[in-house]
Parts: sequence; structure tokens; C-alpha cells
Amino acid sequence: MAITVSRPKLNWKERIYLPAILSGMAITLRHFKNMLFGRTKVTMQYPEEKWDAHMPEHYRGAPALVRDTAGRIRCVACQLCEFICPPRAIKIIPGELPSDDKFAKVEKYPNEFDIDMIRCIYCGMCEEVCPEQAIFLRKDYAITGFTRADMVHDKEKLLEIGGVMEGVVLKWNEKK
Amino acid sequence: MDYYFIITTLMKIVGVVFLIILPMVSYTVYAERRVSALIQDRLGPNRVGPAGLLQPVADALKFILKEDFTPAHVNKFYYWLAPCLAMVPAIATIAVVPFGSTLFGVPMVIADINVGVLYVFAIASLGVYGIVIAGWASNSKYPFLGGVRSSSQMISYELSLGLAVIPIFILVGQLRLTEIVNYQIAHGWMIAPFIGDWLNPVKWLLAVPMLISFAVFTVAIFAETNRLPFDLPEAETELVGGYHTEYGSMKFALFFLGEYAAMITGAAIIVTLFLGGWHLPVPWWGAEGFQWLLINGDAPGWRGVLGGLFNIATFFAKVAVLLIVFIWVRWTLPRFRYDQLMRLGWVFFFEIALVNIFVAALIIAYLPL
Amino acid sequence: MATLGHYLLVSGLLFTIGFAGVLLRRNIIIIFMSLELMLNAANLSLVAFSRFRLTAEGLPNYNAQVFVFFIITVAAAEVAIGLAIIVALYRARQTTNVEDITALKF
Amino acid sequence: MPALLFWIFAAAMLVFGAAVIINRNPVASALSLVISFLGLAALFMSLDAYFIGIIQVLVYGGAVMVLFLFIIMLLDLRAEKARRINMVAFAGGIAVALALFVQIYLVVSQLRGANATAPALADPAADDVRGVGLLLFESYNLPFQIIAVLVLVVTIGVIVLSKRELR
Repeated sequence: MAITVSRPKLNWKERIYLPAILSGMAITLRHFKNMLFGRTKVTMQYPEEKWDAHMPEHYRGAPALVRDTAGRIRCVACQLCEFICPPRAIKIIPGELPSDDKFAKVEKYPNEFDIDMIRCIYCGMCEEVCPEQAIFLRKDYAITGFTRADMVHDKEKLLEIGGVMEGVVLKWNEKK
Repeated sequence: MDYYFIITTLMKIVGVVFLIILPMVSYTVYAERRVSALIQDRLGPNRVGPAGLLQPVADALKFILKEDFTPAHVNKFYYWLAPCLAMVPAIATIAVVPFGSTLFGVPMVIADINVGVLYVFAIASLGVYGIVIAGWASNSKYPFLGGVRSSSQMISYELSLGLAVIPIFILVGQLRLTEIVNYQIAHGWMIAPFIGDWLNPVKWLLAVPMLISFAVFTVAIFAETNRLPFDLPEAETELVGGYHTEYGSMKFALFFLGEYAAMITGAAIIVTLFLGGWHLPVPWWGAEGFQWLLINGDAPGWRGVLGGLFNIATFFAKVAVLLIVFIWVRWTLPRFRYDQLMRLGWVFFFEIALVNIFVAALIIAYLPL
Repeated sequence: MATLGHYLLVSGLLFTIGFAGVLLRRNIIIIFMSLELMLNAANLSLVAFSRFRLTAEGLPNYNAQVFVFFIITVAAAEVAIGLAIIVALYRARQTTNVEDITALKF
Repeated sequence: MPALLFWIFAAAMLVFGAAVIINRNPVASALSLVISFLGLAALFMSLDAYFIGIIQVLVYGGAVMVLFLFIIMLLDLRAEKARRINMVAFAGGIAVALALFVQIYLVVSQLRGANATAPALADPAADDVRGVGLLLFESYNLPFQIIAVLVLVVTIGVIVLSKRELR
């Protein structure tokens, strides 16, 4: 059913527009004046002021690999994150740990772990799917590089960003 | 051949176009960005140089260094012709505008011709070709619509533009712009006759039709220069970029600068016709009591030179104030719909200007001035 | 220096070009433009006469220029009405070719 | 110098005038006509008729030709396909036009005073706007008002023509 919207009847003052135009110009002039004399709060001036100090707890920045307190790379190269990643930014080449290794019980570890930050959409699926709690979205947001190759984070870089994660479940320690 | 005349004229042309108009164009763009930002509670470009003052240089460099790309589907010759046509009329108009009194005895107007205002209208009306040809040569939907809109809009508003200034000509009896300025120096500005015989109430009565003329003329200049609220030829939200959608790099820059140059010349015409041109009366309490002091370049020696420079500065200061008003209006008012634009031009401004002529003529004919 | 004969010959040549356009072209808009060329050729000779035959006071004979003023006014009016007719014709027939517009009534 | 300018502008006017009827594309024709009119305006100014010259640019360059372009674009006229030319009619047209020009040439060459250069004006800075204006409102007041009525009639006529659907 069609709905008839009743148009408001304009009186002559509204119909010549001039009062409305003048009041509109007064409003913009007020904004201009307040801004000019610094009475309006200015938005963050990015390169000088940064967000770092008051970054919210739930911020999702660049994904990174973490080590546990014992210094082990938590990733077991199960490749779940590689499968779940919507833009297919993650590439893992798994490898086997030698039996004399300190953490040999885990058997598998990522030989190479690349995240293409040009592709990454910061969705956090990898963090959610990881059974080992090895990959986390940290707070870095300014990922830059001069070439495409610069924008691919390899294992060392990811571990450097990730650092050591404490207070996560440490199931491999218990089974040792 | 009078070599002195030729050399001074060349110096005036070079001085006005390259030392005043072109820098003014680029800094109007900067002012537009800063003022619009301040109005919208932002800061605007403030990175390049102190307070962002070198931003126009950076913009120019960017435009020059960009790849000069010509789309495959355009009509090549006219596609290249259009940006040139957009820039030329805007600059050529300034030739007849007196932008100062005299400097070293040389009158500060490039060509003082007796059809002054008509010349301005004639050249300004050629400005539409750049836009129409750009729209047509782009061979694409939105630019074409922009070009068609522009042509009908220009024709419609030229009427009220021409009619609005007729009261001035009835009053002054001349088309020469220097004469109009001289009249205003002797009798007070058109819309504010506070010098000369300012006690005469008829002068103030006459200021009313002049004020209406001023309003109509200013609005028509808005429409002629495609400024918001009448920027239908390039309405971004409807037509992508309007007539210059298919243009890039320096060719786009020429359109952009041409638009601002047209804005500056439009403001210069308004200043000359209604706001006293280069004239700025200075109140003075001398031996004979209060009087308005006229500063111009006639005084001997360095005082004359300073006076001439002061007049030029006054003129361009007035133009700058008007430009700020142009920008202010742009960031306040929403865009008109196309039928509203045509209605406004043909039904309101045309009639107002017409009636205004009769009112002014009656006042001038029947009341002692 | 250009003499009166030069101006008149240029004017005549312009008139001939317009005349040839009317004869040779089939597009009604081009024919219309050629008509404008012919009108302007007449204007040129009028203005030339006004400049070369001065009045007693040594001024150009402004009578001719007033004629030119009238011609321009009427030509502008003629263009407006002519283009309106062409648009109406185009709406009815979808053509601007004079060879396709042969019926007096449709 | 003025003679040189005369030849430049006369040549520009004639070349672009010819381009109007040679061009197959109506838009190109209209633009050539604009340039032709600008050359004509320059010739008017060389004859000290500044007012007429400016009016020429204002009316023809600024209004009439924009209207032409507007209509050409509105009707979406494409460049004509090179059609087979009726050679007899074509040659006949050229012949008639040439005959006309020869006739004009003969008349001009026999005109008294055709070799006269422009006599000097008594006052080189004569205000031709004032001269034309006074004449227009005094001697030619009635024709002027008739023209005004004509323009009004044309305005109404155009509105009527473009409102009604022709069938």
C-alpha cells in the first residue's frame, strides 16, 4: 500500500529560504570561529600523537606467533589457520623435530611460517581456530614496507612481534 | 609605435597574471581546503611547510609528475582542446578590470576599453565551451551530462547577470569600468554610499535596488562559476566528477585552476561594480574637521608609489574577502536540484532583476540625486 | 592597409561560403548555421560601410551599426525559434536530413 | 600591423567558415562557426565598432552557438556517414556559389571608393556605445520596441513549440 507522506506547508518565511540560509551560515561561521580559536577539540594528530598509550584491550592488530615461557615455539604446524584464513594469507611448511630435541614430544613444528600482510584482513580467525594458542593478534597496526616482499612476515619476524605469552594453557608440559 | 605603452602593458599583463592571479589561484585552493576543514571541525592540510603554506607547490608538483593519460575512447583533438579553453577565458577577463589607481603614473588597468562590462560578459560566456567540449569529447555518460547541464545553466544565469548590472549603467551612464570606479570614488560605493553627498536620502534609497542587484549578481556569479550551491555540472554525488571525470594529471589541473581563476575574476568584477574597486576611504580629522581621505597614486614621490601599492593591495584584499565568502557559502549550503536551479534562475532572479531595473530607473529619473 | 573593397570581398566570400553550405549540405542544422554565416556576411559589409563613410562630425555612421544590432537581435530570436522547430521535427521524424522531410503535413 | 591583423582574422574567419560546411561532424561544425564568429568580431573591432564586436561575441559566441551545441548534443547527432554524393547536384551547387561570388566581385570592383582606405576618425576614442545607444533610443525607438515585442513573441513561440508533442 502506498503511503502518502504529507508535505509540511511552508510559510512565506520558509519559502524565501533566506532566513534558513543565513542561520546556516551562522552555524558554519560558529564552527569556523571555534576551530580557529582552538575551542573545538581536534582529532588525534597521527604521526605525532599515537594511539599506543590508550589502545583498547580488545584491539586486533597484526597476527603473530608466540613462544611459551620455556622458549618453545607453540605452533605445531597443524595448518588449521592456513585452512581457515579467508584471504589465504598464511603459508606454512611443516617440518619434523629431531628426536633429540628438547621438545621432541611434539614432533612437528613449522619449518616456515609466512603471513602475507598485504592480504591479511585482521579478522582474527587464525587466533580463534588455533588449538595450541600459538597465534595471537597483537597490537601492531602500522605494517609498512617498500616492496611486496617486505610485507611478508616470516617466522622470525612473527616471533619477534609475538614475543613470549604467559598464562596460556600449557598442555605439552603436563604430558612430559 | 609607442614603446613605453607596449612595455608597461606587457609588464602589467605579466605582473597581474603571473605574480598575482596565478599565485592567488593556488592559494585560493589552499584556502578552500583550510576553511572547509575549519568549518567541519578539522584542521586541513598543515603538513607541507609552515601551517601547510607550501601545499599548493606540492599539489602542482604532483599534477605535473603524474602520467599524462589519454583514454582510448575519447575524441582526441577536442579532449586536448577543452582544458585550454577552460583556463583562457577566466584569465582574459581580468584585462579590463582596474585593479589599482596608478603606479609611477601608469594606470593600473591592462585595457581600458569603453565596452568594459560587456567585454567581461562576452569573454566569460565563452568559458562554457571548455566544459561543454570536455563533456562531449570524453565520450562517456556522466561527463556528457555535466556538459549539457553546464551549457543550459550558463545561458540561464547570463540573463540575470546582465540584467542585474543595468541599474549601475543607468546611474553612471558608462560601460567603462574605470569610470564606474571613479563614480564610486566621488559618490560612494554602490551598495554603501557613505561618502560624497551621503546626507542625501535619495542616495540611500538608491542603495536598495543596488543591494538587490548585488545579491542577484553575486548569485549569478556563483552559478556561472559552477560553485556550490550551483555546482551541478560537476556534482560528485550524481555525476562522479562531472565534465572532468575522464581527465587526469595536468589536464585536470587546468580545469581545476580555471574554475578558481573564474572565481577570482568573478569576485574582481563584483568588487569593481559594487564595492568601490580599489577605493578605500580613510577617515581623517585634519584642520578642516572630519573628512574622508582619498589615497591614490597621484601624490608625488614615494608617497604616490606607496599609495598606488596600497590601492592594489586594497583591491585584492576585497577580492580575497569575497573569495572567503564564496568558500563559506560553499560549505554551508546543499546543492540545488536541477529543476530548482532553473526555476530559481528563470522565475525568481530574472523577474527580480527586471523589476529592479524599473525601480532604479524611476528613482534616478524622478528624484533629485 | 585594408580598403573598403577588401572588407566587401571578404564579406562576399563569407556569404558565398554560407550560400554554398545551404546548397550542398543536407543536415538541417548545418544549413541553419550556413544561414547565420550569410547574415553575418551582411553585417560585416554594413559595419565596413559605417566606418568608411563618416558622418559630417567625423564619426562612423552609427545608423549602419544600429542595423547590425537589429540583425543580431533578430538572428538570435530566429535561432531560438528555428532550433525549437528542429527539435519538434526531430521528435516527430527522428531525422535532421532535409531529404527525408518532404511532406508539408504529417 | 593593423593590415596584418586584418588578413589574419579574415583568413581565420573564412577558413573556419569553410570548415563549417566541410566538417561531417555537427559538433565540429558548430565549434568552427564559433571561431569564425570570433574572427568576425575581431574584424568589427578593426572597423572601430567595438560595441558591435562585443555584442557579436556575447550573442553569437556566448548564447546562440551554445544553444546550437546544446541542441546538437540533445538530438545526439552523429557524424554523417560518407554518403554517395549526387555529383550533378554537387557540381551545380558549387557552380551557382561561384557564379554568385564572381558577381559580388564584379560589383565590388566597380564600386566607387572601393580602393579608399579608412578615413581618420575625428575623435579616435569616440564612445561608440553612446553613439549607437543614442541613435537606437531616439531615431529608432519604434523599431527597437517592435524588436522587443518580436523577442517576446519568439519566447512564447519557443515555449509553445517545445511543450507540445508534434504528431
